[in-house]
Amino acid sequence: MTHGPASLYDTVDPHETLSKDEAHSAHLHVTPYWPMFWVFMILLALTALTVWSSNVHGFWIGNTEIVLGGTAHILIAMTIAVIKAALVAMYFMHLKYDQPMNTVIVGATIFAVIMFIGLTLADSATRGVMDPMEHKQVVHGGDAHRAADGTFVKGKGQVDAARENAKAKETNPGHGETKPAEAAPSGH
Amino acid sequence: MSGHHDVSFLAPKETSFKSVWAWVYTLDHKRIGVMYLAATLLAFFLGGVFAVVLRTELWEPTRTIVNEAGQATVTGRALFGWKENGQQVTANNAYNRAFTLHGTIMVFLFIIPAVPAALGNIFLPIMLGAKDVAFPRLNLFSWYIYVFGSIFAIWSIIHGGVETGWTFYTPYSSSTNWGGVTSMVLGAFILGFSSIFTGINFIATVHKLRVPGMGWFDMPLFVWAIYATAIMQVLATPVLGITLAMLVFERLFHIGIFDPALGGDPVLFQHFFWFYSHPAVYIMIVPGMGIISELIAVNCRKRIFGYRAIAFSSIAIAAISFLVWAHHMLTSQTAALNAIFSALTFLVAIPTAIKVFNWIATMYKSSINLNTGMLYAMAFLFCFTIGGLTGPPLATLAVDIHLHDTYFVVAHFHYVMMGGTVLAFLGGLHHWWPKFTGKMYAENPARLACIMVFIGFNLTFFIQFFLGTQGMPRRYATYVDEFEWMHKISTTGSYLLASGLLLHLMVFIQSLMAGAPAPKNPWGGLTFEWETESPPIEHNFPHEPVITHGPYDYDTEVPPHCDPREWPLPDQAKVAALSHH
Amino acid sequence: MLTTGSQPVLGLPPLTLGVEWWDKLWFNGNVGTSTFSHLSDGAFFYTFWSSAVFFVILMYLMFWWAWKYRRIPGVAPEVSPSHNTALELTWSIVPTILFAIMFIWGLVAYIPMKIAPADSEVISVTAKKWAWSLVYDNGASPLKTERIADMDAPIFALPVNRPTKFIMSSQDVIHSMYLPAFRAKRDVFPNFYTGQWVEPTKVSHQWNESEKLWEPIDPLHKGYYLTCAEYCGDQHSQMWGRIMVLSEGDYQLWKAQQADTGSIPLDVLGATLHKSKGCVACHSVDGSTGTGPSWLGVWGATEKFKDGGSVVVDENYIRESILEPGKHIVEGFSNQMPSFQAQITDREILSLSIYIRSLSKNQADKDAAAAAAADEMKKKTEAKP
Amino acid sequence: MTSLPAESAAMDRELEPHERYVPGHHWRNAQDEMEAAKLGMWLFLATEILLFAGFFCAYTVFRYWYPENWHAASRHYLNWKIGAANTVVLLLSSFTIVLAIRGAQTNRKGMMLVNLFITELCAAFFLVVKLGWEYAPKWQKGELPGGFFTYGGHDASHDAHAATEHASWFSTLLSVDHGHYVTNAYDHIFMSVYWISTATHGFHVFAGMIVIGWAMWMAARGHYGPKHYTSLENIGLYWHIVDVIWIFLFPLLYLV
Repeated sequence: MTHGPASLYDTVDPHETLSKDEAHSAHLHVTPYWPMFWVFMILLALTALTVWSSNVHGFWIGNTEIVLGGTAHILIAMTIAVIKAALVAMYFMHLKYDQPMNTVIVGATIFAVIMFIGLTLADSATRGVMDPMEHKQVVHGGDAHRAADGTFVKGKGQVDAARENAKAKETNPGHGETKPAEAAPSGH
Repeated sequence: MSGHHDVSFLAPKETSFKSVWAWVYTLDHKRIGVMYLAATLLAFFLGGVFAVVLRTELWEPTRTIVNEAGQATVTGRALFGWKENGQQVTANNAYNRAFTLHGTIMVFLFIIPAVPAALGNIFLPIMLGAKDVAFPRLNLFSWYIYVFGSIFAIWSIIHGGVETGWTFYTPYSSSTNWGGVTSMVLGAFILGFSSIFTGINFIATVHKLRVPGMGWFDMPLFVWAIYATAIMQVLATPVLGITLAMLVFERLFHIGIFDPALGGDPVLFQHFFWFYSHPAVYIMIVPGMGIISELIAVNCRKRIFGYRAIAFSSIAIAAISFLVWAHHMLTSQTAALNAIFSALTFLVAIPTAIKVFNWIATMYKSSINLNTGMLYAMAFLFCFTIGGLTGPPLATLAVDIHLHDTYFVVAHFHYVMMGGTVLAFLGGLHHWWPKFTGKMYAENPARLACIMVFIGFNLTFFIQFFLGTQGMPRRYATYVDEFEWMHKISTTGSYLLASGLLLHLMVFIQSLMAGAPAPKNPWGGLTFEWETESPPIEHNFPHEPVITHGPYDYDTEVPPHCDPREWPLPDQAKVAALSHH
Repeated sequence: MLTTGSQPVLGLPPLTLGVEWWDKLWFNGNVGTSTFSHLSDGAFFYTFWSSAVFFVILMYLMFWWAWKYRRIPGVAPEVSPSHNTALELTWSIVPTILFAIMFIWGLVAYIPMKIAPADSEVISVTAKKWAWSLVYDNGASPLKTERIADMDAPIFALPVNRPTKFIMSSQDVIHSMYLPAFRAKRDVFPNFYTGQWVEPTKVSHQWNESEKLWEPIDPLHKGYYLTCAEYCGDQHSQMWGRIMVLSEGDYQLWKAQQADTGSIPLDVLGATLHKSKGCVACHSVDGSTGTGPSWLGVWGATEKFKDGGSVVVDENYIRESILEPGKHIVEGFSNQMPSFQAQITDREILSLSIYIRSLSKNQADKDAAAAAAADEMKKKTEAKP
Repeated sequence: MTSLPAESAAMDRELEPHERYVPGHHWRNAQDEMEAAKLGMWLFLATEILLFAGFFCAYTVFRYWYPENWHAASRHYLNWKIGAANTVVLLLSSFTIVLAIRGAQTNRKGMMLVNLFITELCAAFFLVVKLGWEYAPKWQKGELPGGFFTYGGHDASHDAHAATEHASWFSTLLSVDHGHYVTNAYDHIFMSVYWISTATHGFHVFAGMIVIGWAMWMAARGHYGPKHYTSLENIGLYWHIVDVIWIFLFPLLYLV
């Protein structure tokens, strides 16, 4: 392909499938300077806000102190982070000016991420809900020991440990419909 | 435009060195597709060998390929690696490695790339009237990544094999000391990138390279299916990447996130893994569904019934596939989540059912050409319907507790993957074989092979449903005597299946060596690939094609390059009357 | 309607035909064997029959139309619509309704499976590569084994018509406790407890006082299986167990028998434990190498360790290997064995030592020679003065 | 067609590469090509987000289980000042790369090169701080992931030694104040999540440095101009996503 003079060869549309107007209007959104600068400044301010908020122990409403727990701090920090990320995506990454399809992709991705984290956490968070004995940590080896006379004394086995766990759980009125498991009649 | 544009894409260059170089450094989507096809068929063969081996082991309740002393026989050693980390190949490890390698090779090396990366690569741009995919270099790069990943996977076989199952569940996979696990996991990790890049390429191609005038609902359904697949590939595969990376970290650096010995959570691994791997089974089946839509429409000479329903159901499957992963974990996760995932799982069955109804409705009042492709489409409908209908019991909570991890799951999975994707793949291969090789295949031997595959497949897997409901767990090298007769039927079927596939191989070789030259449009298709030469020329079309009709307008169009006397049109008055409704 | 315990949980019919060969084909004859089985089977057969109807209709149409509308050259296809909204809506909505019923049926049948009655018998289950170990509430572990699928599977017992709850944990990787006849399954994890419960409804074995053995009531039905359903490595397929369902009186008798190991000679007890504690999964007694060293001839031999040391195998080393298996790994093997702390008594450890010792012919000869030498010395010393 | 004088002048001088740019043979026009490239890049960014979603998911689950332990570990092992400094640096680099793209759009090569160079410097600063003031001390103290975690708690003599030998305003700023800290049961998992997520992010920063370097070379050779700057724009998108991921990692690991 030989290179013709610029006036004869439209680099945007070499195959000339767009009309002259389309070829020149469609292409560019030139990034403006000052809006970007202010976005940058807002981002810095929000960073400072995140750092500051993470060290806030709580606040007072009248005489009542509202203490911010770990969850509240995470929510605050994540809200600010989402705002920051949205600013970066909309302005720095031109999503605001771009093909809508790119926003659709971002939306689908966020949907997938939320489903992934949310439903996985739903599993972790509901362990032991149906059956209080489930999902207690296992301590291997038990506490068997030798007595003073050298004989082997059987320690607290898994069953006993699990029963104690269950009893502890069942004293909670939320699980009142099941009674503490009583020792089944022994074979001896 | 210069003259080389009229040459077949398969044509060799002036010198043999240039010819080789032209393949190694080709940017032509068709050549890349052919290279994918060769590689995936090789993987299919390798995975098939392992399948036959593991069915052979199950011929008897006790050991077949390992001896009584618990050591692999010569056959077992030859097949499952000679590097043993100072340990003996013990009784069942040979079998465990056989099913793991069968699973990993079939899933990661064969089924996932087979339809999209091989057939999709060759035909997606042509069906859109494009000269190439959006990013040809990325396309070639994907192929090399695929080869690179495959080398890791193959290396793991030599390096002692893998015996974790293709699901790599922790803590077994993070604690087992057989040599091949890390390299197999790395291989699957790398193969994931190949899949991602192919998906990105196809999405951009569908969005930006449709021929002018082709709207979304003028696209062939194969393209819709590949598009839906690409969405899943892009959104799901990275999670597999991070999962496998974390598994490698777990093995190398003991990070303790999945390892309970260090305070981690093995169930978390299962969530990570299935978040990818459930969409992955749709990545495997949806392209096959796309092929079936083409096969049925072309061979029935009929406008496909409910085009939009089929197109939207592909997208619906893609979307819902992200919400159902934990139905693989109904015995390992909590009851509350089980209920949620059971309900969500039934959602995905609805679009699937709609597709099957539409395909069968298309056959009504049509003109059916029972060539190998159509036979495969019917075989697909038979097997996939069974596979689909055995899904709901597995989604039903109380039933799945019983059937989970039994042969019922094995049978269901194979009815969907083998009876679905592989049969569709074979049908598509026959359908498009004349187009991309330029050679016809021998129809009757191919039909015979198709029937052998169909009978062999059903013989192998149907009995496994009963094995499963009777309580035979999967991944068992030895079993109790009462299951023996069922395993014997299954193994016999697998040999018939293997013979059918070998017959197909012979038909293809014969076609390549001495097949009659293929016409441009042997089956009378209306989509763009039937307008170009067989095999297509280097940039697909001499001129940019013009879209004048929909992909399935068999009521009003004589297919290109077909004799109108042989392709009489339906009564146009009735067509017009119908279209007024 | 929805109660737990001995009462039927749900009044839904199982939709089975009640024909023997049919039950045999689907469930190996194990129908109505637990309070769950008919719940699970009812939901299963609902999905089965509704699927079967669809399948037959679809395949009938497909094959019939494939024949009826086969291509005849030169004949145009007939005209038919390319979509039909009413039809398409129907075949979308009808499956949706059927699926909704499936979901609800499955859920309603599943909830009671998750809530164990408060008066359940509690059995502690520990899974390890590759054996099950059950501890009953009287401290007993099953002693007898049976050859199943080429390995020694332990024989367990459950009481009939009384709920039994398993509290399960694993010592290494994930296992899954699967009781196919009772339609029960739950994964077993290394770091937290999981539980499941069953209530068998059919007695399978009884005590034969004259023969002093447990015999199946139906000679063709040898009891139920316990298997591992989650792949766990090398001998995953050999984690079988045999379950006997006993009447209440027999069950108490059986438990008492298992707890009473005092009357068994130590070497016999050692041989029994080798199988029932699952040692056999890794340690052969015929010299073949498994996951762990064979016990044949190991007594008195010098074992080299991975980290360079060595030891002569004696009671002390065997005790250490059982209680702290990771401390010294013999060269050529890897650290696979779980600890048996709190699962084994001193008497049991001693009996295993004696069993291993009895497997070593050399040692027996040496012992005999030493005894003879000692005798001779004694005689000499007696003779001298 | 009548030529304007300016265009005639353009004919006389040699054209820059970006002015001569022709889209690939299979494209119908340059706009389709650029939009496809950006679409592809966004899809790639989607995969990046989902990749890091794995870390965030692991973080969420363990944080849910061991909230106090993680809070303490975060405060004890990590210094928020380092994280904050790196955040500011990354934000600045994001801003400069936006300006670089503006330089390409307005055909100002100098603006493009200067801003790319600042971006590169910021990236280098980020990595130096990360490796030198975070990873290296942690490596020495055994604050390593999972099974390699050997940190035994507060070592007063070591800290006192460090305080006397190297006390400067800078090292005081960047050192971690260990105080009196007793290690908790799940510190090693926190460190695992910290190491693998920041290391993966750091690797992305490093990869970003390479491609930005390549973009500088391309810019210097005149490949970017108003009508063609696709790869520069895509590199910018990539760099922003690296920034966005850090925006989330910083508060999660260092602050809460």
